[in-house]
Amino acid sequence: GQSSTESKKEEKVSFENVPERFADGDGAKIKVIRKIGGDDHTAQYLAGAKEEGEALGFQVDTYTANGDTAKFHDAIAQALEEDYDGYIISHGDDAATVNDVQKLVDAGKSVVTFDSISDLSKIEGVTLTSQDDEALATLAFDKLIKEQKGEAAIAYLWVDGFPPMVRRNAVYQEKLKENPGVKEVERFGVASADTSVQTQNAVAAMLNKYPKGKLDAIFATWDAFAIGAARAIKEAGRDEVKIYGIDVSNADLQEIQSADSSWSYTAAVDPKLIGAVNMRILAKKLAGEETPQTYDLEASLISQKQIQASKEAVNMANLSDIVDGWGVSTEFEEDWMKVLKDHYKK
Amino acid sequence: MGKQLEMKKISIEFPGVKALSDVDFSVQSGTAHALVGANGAGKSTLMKVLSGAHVHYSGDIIIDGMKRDIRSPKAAQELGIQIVYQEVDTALIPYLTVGENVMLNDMVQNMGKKQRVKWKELHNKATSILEDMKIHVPSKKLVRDLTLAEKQMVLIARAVSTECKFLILDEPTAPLSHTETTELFRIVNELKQKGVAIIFISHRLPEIFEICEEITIMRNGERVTRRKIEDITRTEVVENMLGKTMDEQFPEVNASIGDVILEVNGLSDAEKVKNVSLNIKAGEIIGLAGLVGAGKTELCKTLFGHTSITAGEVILKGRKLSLKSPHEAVKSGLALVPEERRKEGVLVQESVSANLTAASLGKFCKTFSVVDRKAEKEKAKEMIASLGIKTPSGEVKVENLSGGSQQKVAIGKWLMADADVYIFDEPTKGVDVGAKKDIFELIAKLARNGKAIIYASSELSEIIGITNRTYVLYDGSTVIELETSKTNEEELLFYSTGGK
Amino acid sequence: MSIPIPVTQTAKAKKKLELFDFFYKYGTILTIIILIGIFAVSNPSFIQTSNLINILRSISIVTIIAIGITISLTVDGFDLSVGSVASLANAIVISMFVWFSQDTFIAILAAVGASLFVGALNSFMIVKLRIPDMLMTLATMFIIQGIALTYTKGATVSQNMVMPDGTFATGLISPFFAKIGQVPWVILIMAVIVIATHIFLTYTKHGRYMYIIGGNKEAARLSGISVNKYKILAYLISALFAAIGGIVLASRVMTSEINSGSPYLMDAVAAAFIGSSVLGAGKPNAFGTFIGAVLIGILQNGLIMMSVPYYAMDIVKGTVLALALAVTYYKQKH
Amino acid sequence: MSIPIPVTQTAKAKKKLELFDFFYKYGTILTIIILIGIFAVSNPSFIQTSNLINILRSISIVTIIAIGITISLTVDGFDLSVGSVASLANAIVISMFVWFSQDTFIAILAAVGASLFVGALNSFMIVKLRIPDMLMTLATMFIIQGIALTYTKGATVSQNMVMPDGTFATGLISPFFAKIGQVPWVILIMAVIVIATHIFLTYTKHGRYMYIIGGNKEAARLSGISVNKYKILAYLISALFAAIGGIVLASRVMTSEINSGSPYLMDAVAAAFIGSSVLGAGKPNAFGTFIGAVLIGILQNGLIMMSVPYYAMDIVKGTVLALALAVTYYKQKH
Ligand SMILES: Nc1ncnc2c1ncn2[C@@H]1O[C@H](COP(=O)(O)OP(=O)(O)OP(=O)(O)O)[C@@H](O)[C@H]1O
Ligand SMILES: Nc1ncnc2c1ncn2[C@@H]1O[C@H](COP(=O)(O)OP(=O)(O)OP(=O)(O)O)[C@@H](O)[C@H]1O
Ligand SMILES: [Mg+2]
Ligand SMILES: [Mg+2]
Repeated sequence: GQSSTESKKEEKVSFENVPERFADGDGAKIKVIRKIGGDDHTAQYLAGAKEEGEALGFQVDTYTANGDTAKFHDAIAQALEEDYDGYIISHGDDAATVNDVQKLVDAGKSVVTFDSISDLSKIEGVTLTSQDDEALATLAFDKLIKEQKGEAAIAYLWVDGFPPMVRRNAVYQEKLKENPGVKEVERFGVASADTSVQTQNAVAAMLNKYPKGKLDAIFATWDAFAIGAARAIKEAGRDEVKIYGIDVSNADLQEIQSADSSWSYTAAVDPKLIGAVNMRILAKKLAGEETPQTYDLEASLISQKQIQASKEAVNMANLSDIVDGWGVSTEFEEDWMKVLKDHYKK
Repeated sequence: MGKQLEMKKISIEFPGVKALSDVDFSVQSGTAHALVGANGAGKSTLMKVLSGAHVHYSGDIIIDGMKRDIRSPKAAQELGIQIVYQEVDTALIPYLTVGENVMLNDMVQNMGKKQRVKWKELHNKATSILEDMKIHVPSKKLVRDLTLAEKQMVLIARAVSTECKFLILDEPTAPLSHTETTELFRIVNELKQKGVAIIFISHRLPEIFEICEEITIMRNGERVTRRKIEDITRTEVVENMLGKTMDEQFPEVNASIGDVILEVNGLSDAEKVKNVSLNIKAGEIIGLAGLVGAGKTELCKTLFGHTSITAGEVILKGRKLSLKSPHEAVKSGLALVPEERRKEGVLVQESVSANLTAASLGKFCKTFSVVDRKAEKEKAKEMIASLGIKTPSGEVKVENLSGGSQQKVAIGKWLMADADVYIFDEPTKGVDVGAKKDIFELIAKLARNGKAIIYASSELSEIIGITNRTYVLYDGSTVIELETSKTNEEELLFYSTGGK
Repeated sequence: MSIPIPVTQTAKAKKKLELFDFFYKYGTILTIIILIGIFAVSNPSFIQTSNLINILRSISIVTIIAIGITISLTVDGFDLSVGSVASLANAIVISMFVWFSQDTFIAILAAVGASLFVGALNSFMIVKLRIPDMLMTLATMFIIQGIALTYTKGATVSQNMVMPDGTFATGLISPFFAKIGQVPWVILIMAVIVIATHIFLTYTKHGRYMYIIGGNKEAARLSGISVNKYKILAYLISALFAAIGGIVLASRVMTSEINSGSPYLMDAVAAAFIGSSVLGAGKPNAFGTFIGAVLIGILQNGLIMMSVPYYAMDIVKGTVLALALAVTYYKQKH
Repeated sequence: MSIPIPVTQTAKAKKKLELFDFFYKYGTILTIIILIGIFAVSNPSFIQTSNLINILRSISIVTIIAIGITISLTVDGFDLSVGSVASLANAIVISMFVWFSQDTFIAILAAVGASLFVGALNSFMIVKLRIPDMLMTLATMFIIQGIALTYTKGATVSQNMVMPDGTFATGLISPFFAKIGQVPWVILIMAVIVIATHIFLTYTKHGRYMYIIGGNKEAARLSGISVNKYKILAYLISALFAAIGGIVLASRVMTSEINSGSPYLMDAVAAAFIGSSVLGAGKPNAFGTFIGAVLIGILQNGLIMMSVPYYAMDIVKGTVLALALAVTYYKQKH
């Protein structure tokens, strides 16, 4: 990401009721490093972190390794050289991240992580934040069970290999056992550069294999799966097959809004808000305030009816008008932050 | 007087070589003009200037009194200048049909605003051109499946397919048999009659005297003589080419012959070779005579392990060879100088030194197969000097050498390797008389050193001149064995054509 | 004087070679037929019309892009940038609707225009500066990928998206445009492109010139074909088809995801290469490329129907590709 | 006897040509120097030793894999399967530790063994069945990718992972193995491979034979060089280096993620191709490949340091690649 303007530094300021660290308007230099990239979630997450940081008068640089683990570690090593004040590490789900973060901490840096390897919580002073994957999966799948009245032939769109996916799968497997009426007849999932189109083609073939009445619903553990499935169903005109998904993006909302879409529900956390909350926790650390070792962000369930009922077009910004609690959180937003935000707003 | 083409004070240089300096040349329409010279004299280069392939020349080109600037092949063709290149493969498109290759220039120049290719028409036209020239190649065959001679004919057919006032033939007869050559000459004479001017490059002097009216001789990038053909003798031509007189062409035949080294019994392969038996003694040169297509090349390659053997055996010094690949053949002590030098004989992208040592690198190796580059360079330098390869240094890429020098490189490679049996397949093709004599000397010297030599050629005069014994090949089999001293060209030809 | 030597002609027919020739020519098509057989037996719904349409739809974008690659291959070039050009076209066409509320015509025009500019850049660098095709288009691939990403700021472009200044994007994608990516249009577009390219390459002088250039550039130059002009043309057409691929993709997904075009590169290359050997052509050709894409599409679809786990799919896909190749090329061993 | 013909040397020195020659030879290296200058001025920490070590570390895996590609290029082959072989080696080595509690030696041996098997398969199909290299390795790429995925069931392999039966994996990765991927070892491994390959290709007869084969296979064969043997050797070495790349990657990340090796393919190809022109070699060579990798590494690092947004990074990367190419190849136009 680009650096925010540093011209503000020149003016001499001093804030009241603001921790010493920021009282003289020193700001901070923050680096956000994310391993995965190339999706809306990443763009929104980075935007959230950047906006919040810049609102607090920080300089925020962002980087994504687009899924290349070694590049991700290279970037962390390099960022350490460059002497940032704090780091936000996203999706460091491999063991080597623990070493990286340990090195950052040893160098006296503050670190907040998101959706990363759980061993990180063992490092003193590092906060491990996550989307509440159990809650996401439970919200969406419970809805499926309820709406299908506990009797359904479903297709399961899921891919192994990513910690959030593993957690979502654990919930799914459990619920499947509890509800013998719900039968998984097909599963598919590929995490590639064009997941949604691949899924679209796969579901098209699947729908052909299971004619009307043989398939009732699709449980999609990722919005890239859900959107592909939604398009395939639309193409095949099989709107009796309902989709229950996880995660949301603007493109998803576009799909859900369209009249003939069968994407009924999706459970999600606002990625922009995650970025913002991560930044707040980091600011607190820099200010020397107490922060928890782990923090789960709350999940909401978005329903197609809600969205289609809206008079105006729905997107990530105004979703909060429709879904209670969406996109707003005062978690970790201290009063001194408001002082800083007020100042830098001009 | 018809059209007249004149080149005045043409000069051109390449990095490190002044290939042409102030060369004058002219040709009258309705006549054939011979252009001769030793390998590397600059004949091809001069013609490439005329046909627009080399654009960085200086000097004037005057056609019918008008000064013309030829800076592209298109410009040359618009002036009616057509060329058949010496290296046929540079001018053909292997994966397209014969028809398309013949009609290439026609397609490019005469289609005008027409967009559609009419396949039937194209093949019909091509077929009629080929038939006119009595070339029996199906128009729909792919060029990559043709023999060298057929490829050559396709190129000539292409040249005459369009409006052509000046036709350059750069060594067209090198790969041709005599019938094909006669056909070609018939075509040349017809073209002359139509008022076309022919520029004819060849190392076969008899041909020149047969069809040319005038002759220009080049040496070292300069023109040395220009005469009417009846005012010059063959010896004079050779003298002018080489800058000195030349004595007897063939060296003395080696007399001290040892034991049988190589014995071939009932050899056949999957394609062409059938039941071939022959033997060679140390110090002996045996000839493989036969028509074009008799299977000489196939036999040479089979002996060298290039094609797999289906029956028979090859015994070298009493040991039966398993010839599964050329690699094994070389290890056993065989060497082959192949016919198609650019494709098979030399590595055009590599330096002269690298080419010369390619078959014997092992000899220059120290521990861990590390090549001793100094020794390699020294040896290459010696070889360049002793073979008279015309090159500024051993580091020059072989593609920049003249045809004759390339052939010498191909031979030099095997002289370095020091084999027991040397197989030469048409080693003098496209080689000037001076170099030809060098090559004969080389071969004779090898024989004197006790090597066994197989010499395959469709030039019967060479077979008679250099060999001790000769086998005649007909349709892939050896039909008779002859003592060279007790036979003559007529007899060889008799057996070559299937006489019993 | 040497003595006249007539030529002997041989006329031995070779049964064995004929069998190989058969496989060489029909290897790919045979593989397809066998695959259809296997899939149809294991699941009859495989050969229902609706599924065949599915297959055609799923290969349409790959085919369109692969035809572009085929054209660059005919002049012995190689265009690696097609994937990123498709991404760019996708981004531009959607953004034209969503950000700038333009109509279909302008949107498509802008996408095609930008892509042709890329094609022109490619050909300029390749033709004028003599940079090898693979290398140059590798560089352009990076550049265009970056430009497409920067243009969309790394985010997905979709209707009603939030703009950087916090407002809404108000533009809508025209319903007419949405048709392009749907059956039957998408299949028709593919068919038209395949047939038009086939006619262009086989029956027009321009197509033949391209093959001549691809077969022997030097010979083409020496016979007066303006090699550079046709190389430029080839890269422009290649970029054009990549753009059409991107536009069709845009219409299919109605959004613009980042790098959306790049996954098509590998499949398109595979289709074009497999296509070179179809019917023994021995050179890149439009019909063969289509067959190559069909082979890949059938595999993909059939394996999903057979519930092969996605991670094993690559094994089967690769193995069938290898088998088709083995059958096709075994001939040359004879 | 023919007459020794002295070659006329043109006295007129061509200044202009010399300048082009200079750029041709030193274009890439000049680009690197200029880049270092720009980055150092804009951020002095760029040329600190620790950052230079960072750069070397970041290019080590790409370089190792690219050297393998270089070797396949010398025999006029092309190994597209290196990325997936690296993934496979990564998966095997980690699983040996984690699933089977093997020691370092066995783990590395297993990974190398499997990779050599892939190399042998590649070379068998290419040499015996005469399938074109690009096509064959494209097929193998899919197959190996699929095998690696199937082997790990599409999951990430890491210490203490949950096994399908619900138990925990108990194996640990040896601390000795973890060293391989760390400075200075990873840089040393890269250096040894580059130097050894350079010596092999330049100074031994085997290397020379490989270049000869790459130049003209037919002529090489008729010179008695065992072409098949060297082609097989080339693909084995290529697979070996890909395996080493995968092992080093495993040691760096201590887990095995799906398709972890595939991102290296493109960069490695770029490095090998750029390398062909370094110092005017005109053919693939180990030293040049290293320089190519350095160019890419410096760009990557410098751009991150200059806080270029990640989505614009590809533009700069591609543009510099294009410029390096333009400078290098402009010469041939003269
Ligand atoms: N493109 C080039 N670059 C460098 N040198 C060249 C080039 N073309 C020709 N030469 C040199 O120019 C000289 C003349 O070569 P040319 O091919 O014209 O000879 P030639 O008379 O046709 O010989 P031959 O009878 O062997 O074909 C040779 O020394 C050759 O090496
Ligand atoms: N590249 C080729 N493609 C198809 N047929 C070929 C090819 N080369 C040779 N042949 C055929 O194989 C047979 C034997 O050819 P070969 O070259 O061995 O004859 P040769 O006696 O050496 O004649 P030449 O004087 O032409 O070298 C001929 O019928 C010829 O037409
Ligand atoms: Mg010549
Ligand atoms: Mg022959």
